[in-house]
Amino acid sequence: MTAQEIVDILKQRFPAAVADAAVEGLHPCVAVTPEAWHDVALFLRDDPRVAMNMLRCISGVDLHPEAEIDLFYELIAMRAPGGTARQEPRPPPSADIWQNGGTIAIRVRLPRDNPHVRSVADVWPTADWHEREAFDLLGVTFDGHPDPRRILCPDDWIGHPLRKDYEFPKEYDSIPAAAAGAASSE
Amino acid sequence: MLTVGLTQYLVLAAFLFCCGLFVMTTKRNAVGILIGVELVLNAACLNLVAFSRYRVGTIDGQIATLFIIVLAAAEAAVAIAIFVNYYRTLATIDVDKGDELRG
Amino acid sequence: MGSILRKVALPIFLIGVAAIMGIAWAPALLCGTVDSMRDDLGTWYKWDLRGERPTLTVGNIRQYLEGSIEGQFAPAAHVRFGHSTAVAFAYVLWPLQFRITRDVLAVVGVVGFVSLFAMFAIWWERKVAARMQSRLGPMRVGGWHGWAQSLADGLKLLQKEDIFIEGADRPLFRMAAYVAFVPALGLFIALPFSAAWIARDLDVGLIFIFAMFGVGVLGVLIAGWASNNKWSMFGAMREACQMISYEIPLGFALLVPIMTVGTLRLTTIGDLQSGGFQTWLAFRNPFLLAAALLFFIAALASCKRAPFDLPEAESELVAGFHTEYSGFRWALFFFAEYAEMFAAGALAAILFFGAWHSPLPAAWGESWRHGPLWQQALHGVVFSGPLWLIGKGIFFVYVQMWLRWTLPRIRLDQVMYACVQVMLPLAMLVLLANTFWEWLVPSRSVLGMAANAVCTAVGAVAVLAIIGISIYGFVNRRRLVGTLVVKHLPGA
Amino acid sequence: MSGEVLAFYLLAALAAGSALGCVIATNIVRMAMCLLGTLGAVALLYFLLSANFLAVIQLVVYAGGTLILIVFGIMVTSRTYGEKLKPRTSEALIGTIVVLALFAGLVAILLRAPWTPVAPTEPSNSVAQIGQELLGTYLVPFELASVLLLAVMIGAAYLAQPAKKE
Amino acid sequence: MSDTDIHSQREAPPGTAPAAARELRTEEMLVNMGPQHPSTHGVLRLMLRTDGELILEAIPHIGYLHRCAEKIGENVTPVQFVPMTDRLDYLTGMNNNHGFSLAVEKLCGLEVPERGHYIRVIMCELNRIASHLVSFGCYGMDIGAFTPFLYGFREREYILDLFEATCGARLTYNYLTIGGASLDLPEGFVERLAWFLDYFEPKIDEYNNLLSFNYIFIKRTANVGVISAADALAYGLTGPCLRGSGVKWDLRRCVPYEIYDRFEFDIPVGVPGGNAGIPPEVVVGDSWSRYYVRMLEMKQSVRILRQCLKQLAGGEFRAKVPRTLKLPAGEVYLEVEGVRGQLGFLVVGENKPIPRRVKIRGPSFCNLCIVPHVCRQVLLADVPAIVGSIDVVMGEVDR
Repeated sequence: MTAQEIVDILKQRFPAAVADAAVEGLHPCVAVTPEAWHDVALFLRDDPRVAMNMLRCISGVDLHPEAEIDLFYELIAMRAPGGTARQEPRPPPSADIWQNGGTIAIRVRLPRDNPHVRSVADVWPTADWHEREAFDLLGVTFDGHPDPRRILCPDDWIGHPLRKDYEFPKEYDSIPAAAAGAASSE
Repeated sequence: MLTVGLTQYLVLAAFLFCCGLFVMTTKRNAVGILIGVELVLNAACLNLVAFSRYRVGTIDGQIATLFIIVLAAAEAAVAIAIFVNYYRTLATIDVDKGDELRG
Repeated sequence: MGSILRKVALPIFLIGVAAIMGIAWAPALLCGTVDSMRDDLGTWYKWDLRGERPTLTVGNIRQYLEGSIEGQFAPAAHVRFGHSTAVAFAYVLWPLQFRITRDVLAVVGVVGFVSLFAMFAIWWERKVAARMQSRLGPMRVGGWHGWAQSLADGLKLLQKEDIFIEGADRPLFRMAAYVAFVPALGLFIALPFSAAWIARDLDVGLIFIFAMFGVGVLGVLIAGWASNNKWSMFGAMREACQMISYEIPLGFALLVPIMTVGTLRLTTIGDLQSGGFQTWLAFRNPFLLAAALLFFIAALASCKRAPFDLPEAESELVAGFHTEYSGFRWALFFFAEYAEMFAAGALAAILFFGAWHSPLPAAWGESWRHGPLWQQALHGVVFSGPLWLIGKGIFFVYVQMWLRWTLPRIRLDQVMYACVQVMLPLAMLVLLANTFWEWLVPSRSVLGMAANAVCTAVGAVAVLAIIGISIYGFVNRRRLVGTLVVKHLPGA
Repeated sequence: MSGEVLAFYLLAALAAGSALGCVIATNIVRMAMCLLGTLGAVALLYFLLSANFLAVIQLVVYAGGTLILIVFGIMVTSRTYGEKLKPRTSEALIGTIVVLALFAGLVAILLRAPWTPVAPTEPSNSVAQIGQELLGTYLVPFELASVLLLAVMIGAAYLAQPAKKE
Repeated sequence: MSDTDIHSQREAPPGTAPAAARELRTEEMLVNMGPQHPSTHGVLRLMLRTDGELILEAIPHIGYLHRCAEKIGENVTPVQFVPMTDRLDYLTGMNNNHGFSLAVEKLCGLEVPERGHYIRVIMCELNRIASHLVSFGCYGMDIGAFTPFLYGFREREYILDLFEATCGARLTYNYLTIGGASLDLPEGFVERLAWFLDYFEPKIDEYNNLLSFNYIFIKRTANVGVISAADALAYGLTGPCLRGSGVKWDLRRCVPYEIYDRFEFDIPVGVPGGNAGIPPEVVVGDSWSRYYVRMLEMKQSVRILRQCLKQLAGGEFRAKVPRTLKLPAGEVYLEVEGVRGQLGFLVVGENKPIPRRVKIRGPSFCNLCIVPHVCRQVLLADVPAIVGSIDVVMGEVDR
């Protein structure tokens, strides 16, 4: 299934939520409004035509100086040889190679200050850690996330390092941080 | 001049017995009470063996001691099982807390 | 100096080993001399009133050595001593007739043997492991294959800081190492190295050793508890579970040979197997062979060696019960472990594999036993002597190492399953079967002799196979496991 | 002073000291370790009394089995490390008085008792003898003990089994 | 949601602890496994809530090795960032270089010359073998067998020698770079590689005899930490972990990139026990399957390498790449089949030499997130067995 077909299905089902789609480029991508994203995600996973059964990655991109943050959800449909993955939770060992049932990226654009979006950790459990990472590094809050904590930085870290206007702290827990230039002065 | 005979063994056994008795009556930890019981049994065993050696001249005392050791082991096994259950029910091993007659 | 030592390291090493053997052997030979002298003088002076040997004076011994007293074992004319030599020798021999001297010697011997053996075994284990893993192991300290590595490690451990963890129960923490070590040392009191080489020949020697195995567990348990560390605690709990469980099949396996020989005195059990390879208890009937196997596995578990090394499982519990130990106390745990390993091996040898006797029937060497000193020494090497027991012990230690570096570790529930549901019923079955066998099949009957022959053959093949494989593996070590010193690829 | 006398007093001091340690110690694990001292000393005293078999059985069953069970029980049942349950002062006071009186009375009686000792007999082969006695004279108690052990095994297993789901 | 839905069919936590251990309730305790622990493969920290030896819950805490790789990626040019990728999954530097280079090439529309493709495949597959050898050895050590570790490292040494001869480095190569490879293959490389393949292939069977089919090893790993195919997909598992669950999915085949469509190779997957040569205790998706898939993959890599050596073309090894490579506006997301799973790079350009954003999808990161789900109602000794079979490299998890 090509990206264009997926976008068509989505547009038909969610006419209001699906905004511009760039299916021709290097990165076939469709923009979804943050409010509708959870419903779209459920649909993408459960609709037998689309059946995006794996969330590969969630990446946040800070668009500073524009006041927006993009979240890219990379989805792929992995089709078991005898049909979709839905009927074959435990494929027989002699099965043939699984097929690529199409890939699509979903772009969710959020405001830069106080970005909120509904978590999809209940749709794809793997989103749990990806969303925690996006929260940790970019400060995106995921509503309804089962475990909203930082993941890579310490729990008492201040700020979100991957924001473009992030300033590296001079010290952490009274330990001098080796910011640019600090290491060479020693 | 120090000598060794029946009396010395008996005095030692009496001392062990008294210590065991004290531990049994005053300790509040259930396992501590079990330790007291073991002390008392040991005192009794020592008495039996000493008598058997110095007074009777047969090994009857040793046989009795053997039975005591076996029974003490059995008693300890049951006691520990009871204590584990007790601990599970009351979340403490303090015997003074176990004065409720509840299943 | 160092370079010279390096060049002659191997001779120094070998001479050192020989000297240690000699130092260990001399007291036993001298004690034997004194005893025979006392026997001689007892008959000569007719002092033997209460069935005891007479106490000799230095003068008696000197006269005896000079040849002025005749006796059955008196030195022959050509080895008689001159006056001054005899006096010196007499002063050496005189204290050896007292029990207390011999006890002191025995204690020194046991402590010395255990520490030397542990150091040797640690070095050797590292070499064995290295060979199996295509490494070289220790190569530097001392020159020849790093033979002084354990010595250096020991010195290092002695001067390391004795760390106490905050919140640890200090007295118990200190004590635990000794509670683990002392029983491991204590069991050597009743462990005979040969019929004469034993500190105390207890009539219940076997159970005494068994008891010491059990008491040592307390040290581990307390160490884990007192460390105030959850991993140590896990290790201690595992140790307690494992030891209590495996003592039962171990005990049952011990009962099988006891039932056959009818005594608990280890020297008696050993001497019953002096008639050559086919009289070794393991080869008497199939059930004893099975019991030997069960005993070895249960002993492996008791020594907490792989695949039963759960109490100190590195990848699970960091280091288990000795996580928080350092320096000398840590070394004590290791000494205890290696001492127990040797004791388990030696016990297997005594109970099942001919004790201190060589595969040759001891009867062949009977004349050497009472011959001159060199014949006695040769008898010890060829027919029966502590060398054989130590050799067999080391062989079983080697098998334990072999297993350790080959097998993965078993999980706790599998250890329990193997004990309660496999080994225990098997041990009971073997005990029962052996009882009926001993009752119904006399050893002189056709069936008994046939079983003996078959078991002997099986045992001989197994022993030869193990020794053969070991030698083959050692000789072809480079070809079989290669080496990490990378052989350069073609074109490099 | 012969070796035996010296050994007896050393071991008696160890046994008594350990027992006293049991009394004084408030930490339950230390009590257990003191018990180990007493058990070991008593086992060695059995050696002195030429009850060799008994001595090693004491070591196997008591020190190697029962005591480990006790320590195990302590570990399972103590919530916090080194939890201390001190005896109540009144109980301890009364207990001390009663026990001291008892000890004094016992010693007084023991010292006055006119024991007429028989010559100590050296058992020829005490293990064999004990075996004969166990399966001869004491066969019924022996069998009863084995029945009891079986009952204990079942009972302990029943007690320690997990609580039934309601 | 229909009943046949794959996500409602996800199974309950696959506890393998024996019933007796589960029923005997004692006291719960919290134990820290790591960050300093012999079997956590670096600095993984697992908070274990245990009841005796039974694990009730395992909560991973990561971030101890966080080195701001993505932040650095926003501040350097792609060519400068290639050495940084070596340090992600430090056991598979070549594959990381490769993945990032492919993403940037796709964004900039660069073409790699023929020889460059082959060099890349050779290096990636060699590195796959080297990494699987480490994984095999470490897994043995997790289970308590020390010796396989040294064997794995012995063979890896030959591969590292080859790498050293090629690019001078043994761990962080910076060899495969944007536009191809930074150097040509050294003289005699082909002969040495051919010798190594002949030497190495029989060794795999030897390792299988030593460890894979060892009775204790099977008992320890078979039916432990079972991950169903549905779980594996839902938790985003890829690579040998996914294939161990029976999903025959390999990007080299299913979404071909580079020149993998020119080679013949099989995709090993987890097979239920009792089938040809597989021990009867084995269940699809258990630790043993994941481990064994790696062993089989090494064989397939050898197969690919042999074909590479036959087809290896001459010519240029690197495309002409402008000195200052401007990244066009737009983003690209590209995944390659790394050693531990699918390694993804999202590169966002904005008509400058420096990208706006480099996002790295580390396979170890995604694979690790199933640990809390699997390490439930298992025994303490199973935790190293499960975490080891998932085979994470913390450098990539923490980035």
